[in-house]
Amino acid sequence: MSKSDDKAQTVSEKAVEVSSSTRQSSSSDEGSGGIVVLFFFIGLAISLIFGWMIFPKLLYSQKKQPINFSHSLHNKLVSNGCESCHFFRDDGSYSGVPKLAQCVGCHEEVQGDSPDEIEFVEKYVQKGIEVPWLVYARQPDCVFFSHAAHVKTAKLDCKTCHGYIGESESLKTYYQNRITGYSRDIWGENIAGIKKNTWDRMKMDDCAECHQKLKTSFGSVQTQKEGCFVCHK
Amino acid sequence: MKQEQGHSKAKKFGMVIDLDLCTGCGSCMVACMAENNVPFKEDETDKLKSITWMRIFKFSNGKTYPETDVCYLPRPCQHCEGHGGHSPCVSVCPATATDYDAHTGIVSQIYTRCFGCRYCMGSCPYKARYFNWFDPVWPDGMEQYLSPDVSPRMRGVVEKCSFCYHRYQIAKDKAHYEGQTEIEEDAYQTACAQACPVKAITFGDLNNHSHAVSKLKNQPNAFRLLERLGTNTKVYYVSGREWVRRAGDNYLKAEWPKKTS
Amino acid sequence: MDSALIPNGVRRCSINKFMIALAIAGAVLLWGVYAMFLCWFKGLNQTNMNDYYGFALWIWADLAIIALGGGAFFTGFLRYIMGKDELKNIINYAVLIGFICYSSALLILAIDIGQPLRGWFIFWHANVHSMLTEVAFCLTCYFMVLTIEYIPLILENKQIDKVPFFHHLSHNMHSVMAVFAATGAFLSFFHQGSLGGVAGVLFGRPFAFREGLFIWPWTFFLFTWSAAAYGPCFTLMVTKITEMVTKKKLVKDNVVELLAKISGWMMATYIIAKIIDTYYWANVTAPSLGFNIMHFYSNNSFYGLWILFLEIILGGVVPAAILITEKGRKNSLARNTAFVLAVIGVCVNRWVMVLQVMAVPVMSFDTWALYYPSWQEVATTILPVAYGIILIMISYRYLPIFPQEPELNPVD
Amino acid sequence: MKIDRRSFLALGVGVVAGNALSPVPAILTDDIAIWTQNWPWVPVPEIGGSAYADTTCQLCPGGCGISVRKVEERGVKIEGKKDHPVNNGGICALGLSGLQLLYGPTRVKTPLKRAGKRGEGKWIKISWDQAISEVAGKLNDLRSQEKAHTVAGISGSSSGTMTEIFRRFLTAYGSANFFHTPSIQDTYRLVFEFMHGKKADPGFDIENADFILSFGSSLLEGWGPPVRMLKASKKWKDTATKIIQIEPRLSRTALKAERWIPVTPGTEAVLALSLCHVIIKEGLYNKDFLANSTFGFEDYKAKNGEIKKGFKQLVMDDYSPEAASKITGLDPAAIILLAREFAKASAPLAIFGKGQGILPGSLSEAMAIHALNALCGSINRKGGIFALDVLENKELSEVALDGIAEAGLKQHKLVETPHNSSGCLNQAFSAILKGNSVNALLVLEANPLYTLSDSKSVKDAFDRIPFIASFSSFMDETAQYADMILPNHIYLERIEDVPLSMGFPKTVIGLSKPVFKPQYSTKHAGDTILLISKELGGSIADSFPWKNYEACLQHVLSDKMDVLKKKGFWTATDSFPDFKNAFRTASAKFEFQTDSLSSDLVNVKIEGDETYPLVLIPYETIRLSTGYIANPPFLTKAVEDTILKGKDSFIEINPKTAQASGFSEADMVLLQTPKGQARVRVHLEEGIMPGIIALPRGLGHTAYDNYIADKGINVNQLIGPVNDPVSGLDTAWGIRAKLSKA
Repeated sequence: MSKSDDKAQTVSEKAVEVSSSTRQSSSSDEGSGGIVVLFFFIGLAISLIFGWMIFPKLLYSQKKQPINFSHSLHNKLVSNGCESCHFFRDDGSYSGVPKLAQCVGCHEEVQGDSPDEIEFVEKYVQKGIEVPWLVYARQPDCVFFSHAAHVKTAKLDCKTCHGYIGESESLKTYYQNRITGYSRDIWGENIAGIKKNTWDRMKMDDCAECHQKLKTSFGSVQTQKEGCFVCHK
Repeated sequence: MKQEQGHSKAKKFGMVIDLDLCTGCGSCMVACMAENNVPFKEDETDKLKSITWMRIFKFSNGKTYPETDVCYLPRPCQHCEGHGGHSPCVSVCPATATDYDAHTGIVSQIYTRCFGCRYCMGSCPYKARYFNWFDPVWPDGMEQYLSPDVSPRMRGVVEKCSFCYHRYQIAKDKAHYEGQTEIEEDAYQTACAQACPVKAITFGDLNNHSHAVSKLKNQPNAFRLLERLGTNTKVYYVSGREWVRRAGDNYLKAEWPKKTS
Repeated sequence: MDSALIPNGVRRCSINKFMIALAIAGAVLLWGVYAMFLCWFKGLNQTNMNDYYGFALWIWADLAIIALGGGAFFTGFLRYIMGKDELKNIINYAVLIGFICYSSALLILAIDIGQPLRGWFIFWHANVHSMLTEVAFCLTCYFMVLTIEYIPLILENKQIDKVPFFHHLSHNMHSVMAVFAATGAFLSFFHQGSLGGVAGVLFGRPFAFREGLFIWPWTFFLFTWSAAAYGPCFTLMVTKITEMVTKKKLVKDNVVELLAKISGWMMATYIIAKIIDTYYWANVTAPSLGFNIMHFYSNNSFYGLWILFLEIILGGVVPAAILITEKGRKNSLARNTAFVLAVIGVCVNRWVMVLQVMAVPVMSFDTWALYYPSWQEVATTILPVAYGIILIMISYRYLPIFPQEPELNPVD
Repeated sequence: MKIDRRSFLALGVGVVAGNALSPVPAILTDDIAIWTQNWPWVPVPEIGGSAYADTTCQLCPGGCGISVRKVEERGVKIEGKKDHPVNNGGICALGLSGLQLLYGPTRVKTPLKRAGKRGEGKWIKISWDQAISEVAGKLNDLRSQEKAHTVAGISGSSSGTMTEIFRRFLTAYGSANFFHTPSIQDTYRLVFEFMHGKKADPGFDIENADFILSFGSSLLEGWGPPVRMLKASKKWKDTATKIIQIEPRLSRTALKAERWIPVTPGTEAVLALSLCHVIIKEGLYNKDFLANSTFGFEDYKAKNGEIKKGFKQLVMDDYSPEAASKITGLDPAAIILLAREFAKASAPLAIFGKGQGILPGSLSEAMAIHALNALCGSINRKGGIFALDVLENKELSEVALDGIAEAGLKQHKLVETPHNSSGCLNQAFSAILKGNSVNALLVLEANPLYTLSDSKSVKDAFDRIPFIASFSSFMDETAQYADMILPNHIYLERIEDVPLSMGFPKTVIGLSKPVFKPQYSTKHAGDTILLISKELGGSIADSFPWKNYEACLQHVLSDKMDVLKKKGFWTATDSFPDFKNAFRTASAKFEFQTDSLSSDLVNVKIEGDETYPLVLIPYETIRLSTGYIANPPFLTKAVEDTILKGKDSFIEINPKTAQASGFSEADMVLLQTPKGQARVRVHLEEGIMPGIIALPRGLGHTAYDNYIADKGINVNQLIGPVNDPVSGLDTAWGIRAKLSKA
């Protein structure tokens, strides 16, 4: 054979190779086009379900209060509403969750027949141990919140921030963010942060929202909003 | 400007420090540390890595024995107003972690907002800003004395004197509770002013004519640090000694004795 | 072994040789990464920075590499906007170098801040008055642009190019590259400038403070200008180094000379502006604040007038003079010396605008504070260099970075 | 169907896309940032109601009133008490740091018994019962071996009920070897004993004097009640009072003084007498007072009949300005001018005593300076110096003594001086080194191992004492070197009466109340001693009839207690009889003790010869605590880096002196004295006399914790005591020294 011949041959061989390869690829295209799309949606679904339904559960750990407590029951018995127990100190600071000393005022001995009260008296009153309450509305250490300013001066209703806890029969579960350690009430139950009521969230934006609406003058030179030191320490 | 529309006249808290009275005893420094949960390390002798919101500078008249004379100068954050509240540090902070409050004239610093770029430190000619190079560590048990009124800082953020702003918050709290609108001069005093044994530090509202500072700052011997830079500070110093007053700013040879402008 | 990946018509060293080189660079890289993690987990006490030196080696490195990376936007600007077509033969490399510089800058910033996990606050809680905010935004945006400019280059790899989709993608991207180049140029103008602003706005620091135009101090414009002027020099210097390492001519002299000439004229105009600025600052700005210019250059064991001379004369006037003269440009030795001097010049300028600013005492009773970096700082600063070398090695080996290479080095 | 690579790619893309549409990235980014804002290892102070509790500070003898701010049970801040006679709201840096001592790591938390070698720091925790019975056992044995007199006690203070009880215990036990940390008060008491013939403490009416001549007293560096002095300095400025500070170093006092007059240290007495010379020569003295109420001004006949040179003649002969000038290095004209100013002032006041007054000082010098006051009649009058009668505890009954006790008390004491010797602590230790045996040593709120000069010999003496028990609240040098520690409550946890420190013009007693319940298993030293005496039983127990220390205090302060509890302090109604009845001397007049003013006495020689070209003087700064209480971290943080840098102390030295030997700022040098040597750094300071080098007190602790130990040099290692020929008290104001490259 002459050189030219086998050159031509090799060329033709190449051509064959190429064509076959293209055929292969094209056929596989037709076959898996739908599947590719399907897989895409499977992936999409997986992460959406995880993100919107599983993740919120994972994010928070659930904690039970040391003992049960009925706000509504106590509310009926006291004269001065919330302030009967959650009172202001003489220096204007807010006492927050009552200390054992206040409860002892009434609960020296067991009053009624509620097992919770009996547990309370035996476990804490008699031993003189403070109840390690979990505070739903506890703000981080960097926050300075003046109850006096909001309740006394601005005449805000407790509900506005704390909702209907005052009418609750029992204490709800305490959800603690595993990363930040915050109570879930700060970010709110809705993972997207959507709120229907003023008391659904307690983040800085929620404070700011109200301050922006109600105040006429703002300290911050940089933001033309409320000054930082109004609420931070 | 918007902030002037406030109900009560805008306050402008400031200080007047008498350098002829100051003995450099250090009470203000320690009072500040104790009041503001300032951390400490085993070795605090590297003053470039030692957090002292209130720092006492010491400088001399440059004369030799026995004509030499020395001045102690307590230096808190000067709470510059700059032009319209754009103090050197406030305007540079990228995350609005530090801000000028037109209601009080106080330069705030929010530790949880700060992410530690330290631009503000570079901008401050008074070196009044300090960075938490280390995690704050209190020896076992000592964290018991930490005050709940001031939040302890974490590693990696900048901190500085706040004119004991938390004391103002507490005073306001009381006022709200008692239905008062105004706060008495002595109801809000910084820890350093309160502790100073010689009362060299006077603190109050520079805008309020009933407050001592508003008069003291107008003494002929009163001056501010680096006025020429336009930092427009709210800490005034007083000294009868000319060389001390001159040390308060920078002057070319020809410029002193300073013409009263 | 990896010949399938190597572009057609060019010769590359053996895979083993390549791997060894890669390993060496990799070792250095790892050292830097180790230091980086030390800083992240133990905090910035790992550095020698202190309360007088909030900004130090890292910020200098940032400013310097961003200035040097300026070659990318300016060359792009010349190529696509001004239509200097020859520059297509070096634009790829300019882009690559730019990409390396900017990615490194971002990394260093991430190490430099005390609370890296809160770094995003700069975007989320942005303070519009801060120059640093402007820097952060423009820097990030421009980095994206560079990435987009770099991608088509990657797509030109022999294997990737075989995939029809990628083939077309790269083709289309090329055709719209002018748009990106324009955006890049625009963004760069601002972030290069705002980096200058960072120092210029410090009215508490008379050494750095400058008057200016509207909200922008003169340093704003000087920085942009200098980046445009000195950036290409760095691109050309690195090209030269690459040529020396690969023992090949990669870019034709006419291309180099063209870019060198433009850069030279930019430099000349810049240095004049810089001299005027310095003169004005020394004789008007500083004195008006009570400072004699010698205050900034005396009473300390390091900073003296020499640094001013090094920056402006040796690092500015001299290289500019060389590059704007025909003879200077043509003589490769002179030309390359000019590149090196220029690079030194701009680095010194950035150093002065960061570290000397911190060192100078402002209060009359305050003292000079000098600083030297800790090994962790040095390592993390060298990290990008190693990273850059590696990226260049890989890109050069597998991508047609230099269009003129096959022509200049025909494979028989 | 066929699943290929691209399908998985698609899956991945889907997952990524889905995530982007879910809250996960946003929430994680936010929450991780929030996590950094609340790092678990950064403490969060507990919130609660806050209140103030008042008490009296005991960190120095100043006796300031303090208000402790508490949040629930935690103390969060110490502030100065308003309307308190001493500090009226002001407070010093040390007082402010008190809570760091309360909660600090340096507390002794329970009774400890030595396990390892002495000072090794190996301890076993023991119960209080064991501790007390072991101590009692030891003491009982010694008693039964008739070695009661070989038990010694050291108290940090020389006054107060606690000290009384301690002394009483030793007496009842049968030992006269009670000692207290010496102070200038001891010297002043002798001055009054000699010149006024009565037991008195000095009160300086600093607020009302119009010309104060301070012979090196660190009036603003912690002298007397520090805050009172600082307040006074404001008054001086307001009333244009003239303060003249005579001192080789530009101290804070010198800075605030109208004039700083550096003189060769140790020649102050000569200067004082030379001032007298001028005043007498120019007849500027208070003629009426000298004529009617003094003895020994003119020449007089002694008991043995010989004619003795009077004060007048003495100073005229030996102390002319010219003569004094040679010694003091002060220009005669300056001396004459100073004398005139002093004498012509309406209320001049001369103050004796270098530094804070930790050092007893030379008796002759004290008397020379007191004589200067006398010449101008500045005694017991407004703006002058008052002789305040020492409060006697009449309420305490006679100590019951049994045979052994009486025998023990008859035994010869460690230190025998004609006068009260309980301040001669240095001599006590040298006596031990000379071979006098001490078999047990009890230490109360004192740290002799650190505060006494020539620390090394003190340590050697300690080694010869078989049993040492300390009542210290802190692991100080002495406690660390003891065999047993019975930790006392610290001042914020205990009740105590606090007689005001030397220098205050009124007799004031403060009350220290327990602001916190004891943090650890500690016991009030008073109760510990009561329990030990009960254990010992017999006459010793009979001497302590009270059920506890508080009852005892109640008994002692009976009439004052109500006021103390109400106001927090009690002020005596001091009365100062006219000069006819003021003096209890043989002559019933003020007596110039001429024979103690001879030139050989007034010139206090310090240790060292010409081979030591320089003179080292210790100095005090108010930012360093020098006594039994060591510097809390806050105070150390406030110390300048020209005093302490890293672990190095700085010496102050005049640039000229430094140049001469080629030293420059911050150089490390070797400082040598006859007593020892140390590596220190150089700090050039124009405000110090050439030829003098100064080292601060309060550094160089070896015990306590990492915040206190190993910082700088303890100057006491380098200085040895020089005993006053008359009083026997330590008068060493410095020592000769030399510097060499290190």
